[in-house]
Amino acid sequence: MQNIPLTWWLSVATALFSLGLYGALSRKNAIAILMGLELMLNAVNINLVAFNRYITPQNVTGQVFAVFVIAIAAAEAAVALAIIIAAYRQRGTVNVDDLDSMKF
Amino acid sequence: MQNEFIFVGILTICAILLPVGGMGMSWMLRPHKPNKLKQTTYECGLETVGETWAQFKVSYYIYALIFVVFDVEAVFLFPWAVAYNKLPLYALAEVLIFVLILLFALVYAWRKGALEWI
Amino acid sequence: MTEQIVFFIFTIMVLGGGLGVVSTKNLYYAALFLSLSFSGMAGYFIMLNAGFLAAVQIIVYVGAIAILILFAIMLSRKVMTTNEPQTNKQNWLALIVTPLLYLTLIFLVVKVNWPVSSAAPALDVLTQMGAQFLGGYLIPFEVMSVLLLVALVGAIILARDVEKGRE
Amino acid sequence: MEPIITWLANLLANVSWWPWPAPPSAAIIIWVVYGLFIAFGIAPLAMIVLTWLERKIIARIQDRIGPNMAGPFGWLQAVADAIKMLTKEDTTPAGADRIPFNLGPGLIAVSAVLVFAVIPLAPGIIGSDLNIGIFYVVAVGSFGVLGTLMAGWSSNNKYALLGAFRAVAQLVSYEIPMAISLITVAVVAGSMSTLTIIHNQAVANGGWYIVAMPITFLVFFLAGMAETNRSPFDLLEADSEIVAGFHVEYSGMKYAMVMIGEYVHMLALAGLSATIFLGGWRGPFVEQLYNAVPILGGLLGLVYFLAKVLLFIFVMMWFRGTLPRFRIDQLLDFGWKFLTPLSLFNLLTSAFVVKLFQPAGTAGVALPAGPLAGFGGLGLTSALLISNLLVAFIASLAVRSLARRSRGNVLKAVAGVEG
Repeated sequence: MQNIPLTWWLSVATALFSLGLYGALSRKNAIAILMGLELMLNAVNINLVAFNRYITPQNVTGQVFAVFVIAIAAAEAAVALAIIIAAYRQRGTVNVDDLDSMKF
Repeated sequence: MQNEFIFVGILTICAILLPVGGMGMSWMLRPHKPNKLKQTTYECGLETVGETWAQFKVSYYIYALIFVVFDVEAVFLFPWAVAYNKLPLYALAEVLIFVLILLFALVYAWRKGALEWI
Repeated sequence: MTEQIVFFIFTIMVLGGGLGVVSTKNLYYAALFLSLSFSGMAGYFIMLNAGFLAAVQIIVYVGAIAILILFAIMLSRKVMTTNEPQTNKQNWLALIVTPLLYLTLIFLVVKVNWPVSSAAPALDVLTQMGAQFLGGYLIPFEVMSVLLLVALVGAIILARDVEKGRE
Repeated sequence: MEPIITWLANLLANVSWWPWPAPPSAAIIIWVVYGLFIAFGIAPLAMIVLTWLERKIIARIQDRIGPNMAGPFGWLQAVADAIKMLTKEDTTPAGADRIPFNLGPGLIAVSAVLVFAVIPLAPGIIGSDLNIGIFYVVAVGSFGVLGTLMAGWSSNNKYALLGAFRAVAQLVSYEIPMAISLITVAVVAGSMSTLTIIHNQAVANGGWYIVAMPITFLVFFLAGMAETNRSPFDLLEADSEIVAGFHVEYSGMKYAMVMIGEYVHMLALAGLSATIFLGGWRGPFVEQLYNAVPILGGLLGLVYFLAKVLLFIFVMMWFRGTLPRFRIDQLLDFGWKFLTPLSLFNLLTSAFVVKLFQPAGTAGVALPAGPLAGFGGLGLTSALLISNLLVAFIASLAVRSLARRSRGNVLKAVAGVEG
């Protein structure tokens, strides 16, 4: 296990976080933005579990947090996609640039 | 790395070899004579009308949605089930609350008619 | 050595999947790349002594969220075309900002002297986790069920009432 | 696996002619052999034997003979079918997404094969005794759902797409009751490892779980049948009504992969049911014989296990021969409005009963014993049985009152139309 230093995990998580951020910032489609957000949450999970394994291997607090993050990501995705579907049905678009008025 | 998962990795590789090997072998043995008629969409001999991406009703999404909620619930209950023997009685009470809240979610979906396939 | 090879395989899955998600024009492919990335992450969790979390990752992300995203893509399919650009006007800004962020974070990661412990990993992960859910993290645990309830109610109202309005 | 690994390690220790610098460890060799055995032995064999068996059994139920020309009892028919699939031309529809179209069936087959990692075939023969055993089973099932969706979506056929969406709605609906009944098992066994579950089903510990938890078993088995798309839940395939569901565009070897996925999944479900509820390889004399002569004990355990698996397979085919198909709304109603609440209530009552019989704290945990702990394993089994039957009785009352109400509504509506 100690063959792989902690920084490797952190670098991968950082790269994934940046990719997710780029996706969330640059995409037009709301579903694609949501996918970017999911990537970012996953990058955070890698960090949590890696820290848990390397710094406090005796307890599992990091994993407990990761489970909570995953659960919240699921709830977030459910509601976000419902909003996207509602917006699509009302406005006929899922392009966030066109969804800029507060009132339908 | 955890030892007991090594076999899962080995089995995954073997299992991937099964379709790869099967399709590869069939690719070598089978005839390749595609023509336009063969490659049309199969609709019992009728011509395809309209585009494939038909509009779907939202009930499919709602079923998937309720599934996600209960899936996450199950995820939380598995560690509880394993630790259950080592926990005092309050473990039961807490999970009772947890499950009852989600049963309320099921009842809500039921009453709202979200579980009706129209 | 073996561990490093396995790590690289999973890294290719995770980062390749992530790259696919943000670069492909076809949202269906993006969702499949997302599943690939999630599966690679499950491999990471196994390497990090979190087998349970790996299974959770597969069940919730690949089995539920990816499916949900595919359903949503299907439902809003009509407006999706793959030939026009999928990026918005801030694309160039994002292209500048994210590499900068990446470099800053990498700088921090390398610079900080992490207090790595060499203790053996916990063996009874599952029992500890169950005990923590019902002990120290009881409030989040219960709030989670309320959150799921609220998410379900909200999503049903959002998705259904619109449908009713169209009838 | 340990006895075999030690045996091979001893064997390898005496080998001096190994050509490579360092021989791979005995465990890796055994695992690779076992993995290849599962993927290339069990999986194709399941397809060949089970299709033949199914055609024979269904034929007998329908008062026919079934395949009888090729070979004795027609068993070569299945082999001939396999060769036909292998050499048949494989067409890809014009507008299909080629890569996901090819990946989908593979993913379905892989997800079914992976289940076998945690199923013990005989004492000492298990791929890997994961501590998340039955949770792992739920997890690898998720890949099958994704494969189904990929297969239907990439075919560029609206019926395949519709079939895939229906299939996924069904698969995800039945994943919940299945997971919750597995949680019930984990509560009673105190573990998710399949070996521990088998160990806890010794007669001294209370016997087979099918006796203690018949309702849990029924929920698990019915949900599992729905997960494997078996009749009466096979409406997404429904070969006598519509042609096929999500795999309508598949032919040749890719179609065979979908079928391998289905039959291996069926075998895995039977194996899991036998492991979790019928004690796996447990049976008279297995343990005594295993302690004396490991090989004979292992063989006897394998025979018991196969007998239990075949029993479940037979029950599944029997269902197919006798029961009519569900409609999609009935199917989803059955999953969500009946099996899910039933399994949740069953989980809670079972957890309560387990608490009553909980032995005093072991190894560092200070816990008072449950009030009925003195009765031991058999007491727990009978109490669980009673609670299960009670839940079943209450559920049947609830179903009756609901059915009466809906019948009353229908009658009222009819009376309104006539009046």
